[in-house]
Amino acid sequence: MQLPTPTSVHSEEESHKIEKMKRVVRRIKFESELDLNFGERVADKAYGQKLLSCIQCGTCSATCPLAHYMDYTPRKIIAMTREGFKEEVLNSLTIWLCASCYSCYVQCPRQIHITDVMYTLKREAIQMGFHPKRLPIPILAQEFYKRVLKDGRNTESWLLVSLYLRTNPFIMLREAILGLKLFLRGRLTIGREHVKRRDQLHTILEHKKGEAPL
Amino acid sequence: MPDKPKVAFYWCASCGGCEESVVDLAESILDVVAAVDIVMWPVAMDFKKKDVEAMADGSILVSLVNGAIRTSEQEEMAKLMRKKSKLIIAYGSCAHTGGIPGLANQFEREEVLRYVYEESPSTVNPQKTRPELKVITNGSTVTLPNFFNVVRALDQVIDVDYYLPGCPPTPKLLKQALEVLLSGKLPEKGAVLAPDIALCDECPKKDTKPSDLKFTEFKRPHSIQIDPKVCLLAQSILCMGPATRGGCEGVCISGNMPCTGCFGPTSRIKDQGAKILSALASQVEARDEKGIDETLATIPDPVGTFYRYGLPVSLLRRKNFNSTG
Amino acid sequence: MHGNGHNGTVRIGFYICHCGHNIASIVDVKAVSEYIKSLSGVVISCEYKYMCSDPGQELIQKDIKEHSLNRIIVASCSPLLHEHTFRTAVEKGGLNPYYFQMVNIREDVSWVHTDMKAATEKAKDLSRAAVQRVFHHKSLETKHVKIHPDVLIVGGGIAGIHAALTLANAGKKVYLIERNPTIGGHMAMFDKTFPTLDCAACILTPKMSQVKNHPNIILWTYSEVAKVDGYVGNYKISIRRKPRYVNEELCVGCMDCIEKCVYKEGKTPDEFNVGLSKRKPIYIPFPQATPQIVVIDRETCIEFKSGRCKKTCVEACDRKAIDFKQKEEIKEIEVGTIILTTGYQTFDASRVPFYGYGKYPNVYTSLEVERLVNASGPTGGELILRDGRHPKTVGIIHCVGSRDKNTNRWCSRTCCMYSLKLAHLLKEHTDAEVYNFYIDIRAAGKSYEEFYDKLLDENVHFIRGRVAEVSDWAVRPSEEGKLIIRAEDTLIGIVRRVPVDMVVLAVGMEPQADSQDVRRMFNISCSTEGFFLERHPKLAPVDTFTDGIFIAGACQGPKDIPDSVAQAGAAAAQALILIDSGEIELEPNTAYVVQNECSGCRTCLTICPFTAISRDEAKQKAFINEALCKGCGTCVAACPSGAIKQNLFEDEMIFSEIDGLLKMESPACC
Amino acid sequence: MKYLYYPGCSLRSTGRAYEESLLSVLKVLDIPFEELNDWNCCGATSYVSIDETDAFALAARNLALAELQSPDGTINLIAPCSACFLVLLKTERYLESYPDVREKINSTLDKAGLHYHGRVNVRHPLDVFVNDYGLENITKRVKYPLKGLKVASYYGCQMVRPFKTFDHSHYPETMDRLVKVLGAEPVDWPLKTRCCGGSLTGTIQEAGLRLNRLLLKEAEKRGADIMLTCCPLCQHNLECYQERINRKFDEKINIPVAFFTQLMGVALGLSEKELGMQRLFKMPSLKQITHPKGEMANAW
Amino acid sequence: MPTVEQPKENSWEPRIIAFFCNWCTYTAADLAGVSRLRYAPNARIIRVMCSGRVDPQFILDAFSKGADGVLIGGCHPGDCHYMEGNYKALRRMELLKRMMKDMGIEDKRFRLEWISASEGERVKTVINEMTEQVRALGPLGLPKKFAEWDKELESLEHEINAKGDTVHA
Repeated sequence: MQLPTPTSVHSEEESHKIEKMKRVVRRIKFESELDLNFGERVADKAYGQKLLSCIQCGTCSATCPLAHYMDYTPRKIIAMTREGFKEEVLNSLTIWLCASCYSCYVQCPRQIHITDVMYTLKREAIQMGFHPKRLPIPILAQEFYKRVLKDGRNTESWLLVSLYLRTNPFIMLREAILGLKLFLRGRLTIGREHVKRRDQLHTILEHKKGEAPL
Repeated sequence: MPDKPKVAFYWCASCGGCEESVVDLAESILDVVAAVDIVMWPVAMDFKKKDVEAMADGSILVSLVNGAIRTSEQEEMAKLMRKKSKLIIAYGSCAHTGGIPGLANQFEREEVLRYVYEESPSTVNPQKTRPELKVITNGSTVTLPNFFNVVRALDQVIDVDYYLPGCPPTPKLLKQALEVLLSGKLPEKGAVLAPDIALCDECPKKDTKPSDLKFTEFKRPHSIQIDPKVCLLAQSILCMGPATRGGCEGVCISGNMPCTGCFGPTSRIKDQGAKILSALASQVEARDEKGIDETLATIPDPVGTFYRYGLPVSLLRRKNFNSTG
Repeated sequence: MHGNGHNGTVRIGFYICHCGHNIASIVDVKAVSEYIKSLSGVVISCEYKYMCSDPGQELIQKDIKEHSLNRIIVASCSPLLHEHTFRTAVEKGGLNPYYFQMVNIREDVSWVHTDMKAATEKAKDLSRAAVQRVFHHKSLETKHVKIHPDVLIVGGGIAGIHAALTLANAGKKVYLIERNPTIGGHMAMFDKTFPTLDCAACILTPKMSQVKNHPNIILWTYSEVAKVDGYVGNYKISIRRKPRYVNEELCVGCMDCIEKCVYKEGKTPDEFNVGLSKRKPIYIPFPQATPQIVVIDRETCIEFKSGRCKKTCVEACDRKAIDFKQKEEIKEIEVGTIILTTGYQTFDASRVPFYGYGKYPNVYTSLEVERLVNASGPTGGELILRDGRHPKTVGIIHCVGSRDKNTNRWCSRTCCMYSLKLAHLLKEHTDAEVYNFYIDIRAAGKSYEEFYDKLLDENVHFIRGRVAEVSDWAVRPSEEGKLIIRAEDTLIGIVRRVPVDMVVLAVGMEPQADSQDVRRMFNISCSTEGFFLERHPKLAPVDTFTDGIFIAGACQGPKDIPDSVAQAGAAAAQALILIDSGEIELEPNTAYVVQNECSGCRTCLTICPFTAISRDEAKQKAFINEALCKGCGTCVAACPSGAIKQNLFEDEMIFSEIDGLLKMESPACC
Repeated sequence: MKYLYYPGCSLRSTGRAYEESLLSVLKVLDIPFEELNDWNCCGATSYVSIDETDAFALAARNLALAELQSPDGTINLIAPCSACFLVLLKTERYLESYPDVREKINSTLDKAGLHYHGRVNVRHPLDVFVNDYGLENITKRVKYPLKGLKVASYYGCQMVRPFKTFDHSHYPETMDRLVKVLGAEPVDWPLKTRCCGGSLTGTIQEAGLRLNRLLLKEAEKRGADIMLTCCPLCQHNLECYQERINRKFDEKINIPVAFFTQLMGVALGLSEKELGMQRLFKMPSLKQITHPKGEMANAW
Repeated sequence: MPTVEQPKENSWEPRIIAFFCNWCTYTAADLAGVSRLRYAPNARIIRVMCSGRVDPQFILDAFSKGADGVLIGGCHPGDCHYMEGNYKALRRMELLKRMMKDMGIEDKRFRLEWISASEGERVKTVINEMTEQVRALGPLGLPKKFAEWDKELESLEHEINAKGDTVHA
């Protein structure tokens, strides 16, 4: 019987693969690294959504149209939230990929309001500065927030411009043709929409500053 | 000849009907007068407080006190009578259970005074003057009794030996009571000197009450043509008879008026109103909340109906005002 | 026995139980005991680890004698659990058992509170109330009623069959009532049974014929209970016997009539084959149906619809058994005890639209598959799909209508195991790849885990993940023409799409649709999900809160065959205990009228639902028939002059309880 | 019954054709409505990612304004954009179900002299047409039955989820029933409510475009001539990115995507202009659509 | 684990008397215990055979002796172990409620609930809700009020003496 002889010559790709395999990554979690109250805090914020009653069945992941692009499936996010993997959860792409389609919310056998949990996690991530600086989704949310806070209405053209400016101005070039097409069909406007009683709106939105959130 | 036993009458917050009932003894009253020495009777004779004060403690055999206690003067006199008498009889509903004056326990003192001195239709008092408790003029002091916040039955102020119920008590009961007392064969202390069984027992319409009565509404006597032969409850007229002590011989019922409860409850009952409420409500026909409510809404004033004579001795005693808390 | 004893003074013995740590870890039992000692009338107050133990009971008996106690209070668990135990102990100590009072400081205090101070205060209040209450206790006679020896069993599934045979073999007369034309229930529809894989029919049908032939069993199929009256030992039951339009005495089950029916082919979905085949208007549910008597379905029979049938069936019957004029019949019977074995219904899979039942023909329920793989089933045991294909891949979806708050939140207990069984049978019949999609595998019975092991060895796929959707949405050529099951493989953490030819939905078990009506008729309770409620989940699993009525099988909760049979045996034993003891003790909590206090106002007459109160016309007073009074006390609360009283629940007792509970000024009130 | 109409921001830009066609159809069917005065943005999915109280308060202002504008009874507030519909509905439902939210939001509104009493019923125009106006009545008004046209109705997510309103959360049928009444043939397809990707097409196209692609491909595969939507964002995503998807994934997708109100308008005999047809990238091919009397439907 | 309560010297705790029917609500309370549900320790349960046994006098007596709230638990309509005791309870309590309203006792101090034997969870919810409801209302404290009212019997002399020097014409 002959053993295969190790070949001395590797292709570049193969040696790269070997190097990668040799880079050992420590994968263990010590309890001291966890935020053990994280799950309860999130469950508490999201209107008794019974986050803690999750049985890890995976229905949410299976029904999620975006699960295949997520770094952790929604089920894992819930498990990790409950167990206090705060950093991983708030740093994950998953929470930003949630498009609020509410499929999981409707199908969950424990009636966990998963979409609301995702919102809570998004807010936490933004407030605690966890997300990558130029990740477009939270920036879109922030720009949207600012625009509406100012005018009471959103003007899509201006929103997109400010989004691209803050994320990757080059995208604007890519989108220019589409923008022009839309403009020609009257589907993009230059003027900004706003409400008449901006004062009233500002009273509503600003009065509660400094109060505890819901 | 040994002294005739001394007897006193006194009235507190009452209408005078009880005094009238004594007079209703008619010719029997003469026997009473012959047998006893009346030492106090403000309605009929001119005795002064100081006369009574001058008597030795316990020297009056029996004092019949009617009326509820509403003012400090009534309280003072009740206490004086207690001191001077061997036996005190709470005479009539007001002394027994608070009576009609007791219904004022649904109001605060101030509400009562304001109504009486300012708001009642027959009052003209633009300055809103109210009587003062104490006025000094020309060096002499005139005081008025204090008007209490709470109306009380007699035994809520002094120790009472016996009760004669009724608004007013019947002459028959009074006569029987006096006979018993004068004979010296005293009943157990605290006894109500009337049968300890509900009025239905002696009701003239007793036999006409059906065994499967169900109420869909309660009617008021003026609203229907009452069949004089038939049980009033069977005609949906709210009658307190089942929860009221007998002894009146059903005089109201005979006059086609329902019992309003003046004899108070039997000895087994702590709260007459709660009991009649329980009995009547149990016989309401409807089973759902809406239907039940519709039937019960035909009792416009539950407190005034169920506690017409007994509010001060009921378990709650008086309306609960948050300001007193 | 002594009553108030000792010159009429009340001498109370108070015992507080630690119940191990159950009570003592939350209630400061020592403090309670010391506090109670200070109350008037209390002669002895002590604590003990387990009052219900023999030494605990003996302690009471010893103290009654040594200290001339005439009232006993035990503060421990719920009276529903141990009141009888302690009353017996008190009686053995020489005291009338009704001088006893129990204080519940476990279920009502230590198990529901965490704050030691508050719990201790509450225990003191409850104990003080009892101390005040027992002053008013009286010596009472226990009531006894005779038990009628016959038994009614409702439901002829495996549980009812087993209970009926057990009782009949013990020499008791049993009425077994089944609403379908045959007994056998769901079990008769199953193919093999897990984990032993013996054939359901082979083990069930002999028992069915035993039932039919047993001299002590009266079997009425196609019948329903119409009315239940009476009480333990003395139930009066009306039974509605629906017309079969076939004389039971004459029919021998030769089935000639069925063959000669004007319908050449069946037109009506066959109930026994869950709609996978068709039957005629005149039929026998299945070959081994018991009794072997034909039935005519009024809804589909032409004679009933038009009155103009040729009635070939009548001609075909030599014995002239067919009788279109047959009428519904009501039978009145008297029994002493009742066993309910009314079973369950399977979950309607179309309630979970995500799984496509009713939309995609190749999606089946597990019960359908039982018939499909059965040799006597619609396909003779060959696995042919609705579209005529033979499946090469099969997905079995667990927990359909179970463990889901949107449908039924409970675990149906049997689906894991029967899914494994079906996986095995499907592989055996077709050699297909079989995928099980599960949340958890629950194989907690004797030899169940071993069966799971066997399935793993048979190379059945187990994907831990609840399926989100079954659809025909193909995104790859390999998926074309298949049903695609989408689930997260949660052990791997990746969403998978598995294309299959056949989907089996492991539907859960739920209460019968009419379980609420049945419950009301028998005056028993249901748990929140609608299954019949047992008296105690552990200690009285087949009793109900109504004496003399027992439950067994899946009507009490999802259950497999062995458990149903075990419960049926237990229920039969409980009934036997009652029957053989001949009589039962009843609480003497009846109401009574004090004659010279009654004004004859008749209020009570209108109120008693048991017509226990009548009016003595001579005396013009109310009178309560103790035998009919069930002790609810409604008339007591209604009697406007306080002339009606209730043993064990006298007004003074309750007033003194109220007083006792509220006597303690709560700290810094107001 | 008079409706209040809440346009929402998108119907004033990318979704202008939706507003134009919706209002034209409402008018031609004589359904009375009136625009909500001084409405503001509902907050969409973004707002709640930043601040939950603000998000509810923002949406609740619209509900409070609706009550001011319509002083009695229940108010039917039409919100055509799925995001607006859901945000307003969710606000209405949460304010009703959670007293703490209600109290907090109302105390916020109170400061601005507003208050929400719970009288608003948020409605989607599809619901109004099919269930209020009624399919039978629509049938009577159809002038040009859309014979032979195969339509894939795309409902998107937020109109049907998470609340149970007028149709099933995953397998809705309302739009298909409407399509049938218009004379067209509804295509049964499994992706009626599968997410189009929402704002991901603008932020993370790698994911967003893939979702669009799946929907478009399946609709074409099932033989649809046109996709109908009831949401401006869905319509934008599915229509405007077809070229880019074809380039990126080497596909040949070519399917018009219109608002359901536009197709309704065609059948009801409204003009191209009234329905904002010129704003679409791809005009539906409606050549075969003729009046029963032989007259062509306008220019098509 | 038991928690030792921090001293709450000045805090008032609502006192609730609960009458539970033997067959449904009392059993449900047992179930709550067996299930180790945690609820407020403010209710004191009195077991009766049927909610129909609850005499309105019991309720008034409880209030007059210092209860801040009274709760009655019976079987659901149609489920009474004694056919219809619960209907009688319902009728009485509706009338009692009307009467008590006129006597100044808030509706929320008094509650009739249908809790079946299987609804342990409901026992917890109802007792917790009721405790919080009553807590929000504050103490009823009738015994204390009775004592306060009776003070006026001795107050007369004080009042006159205190006003002593003021002269009113």
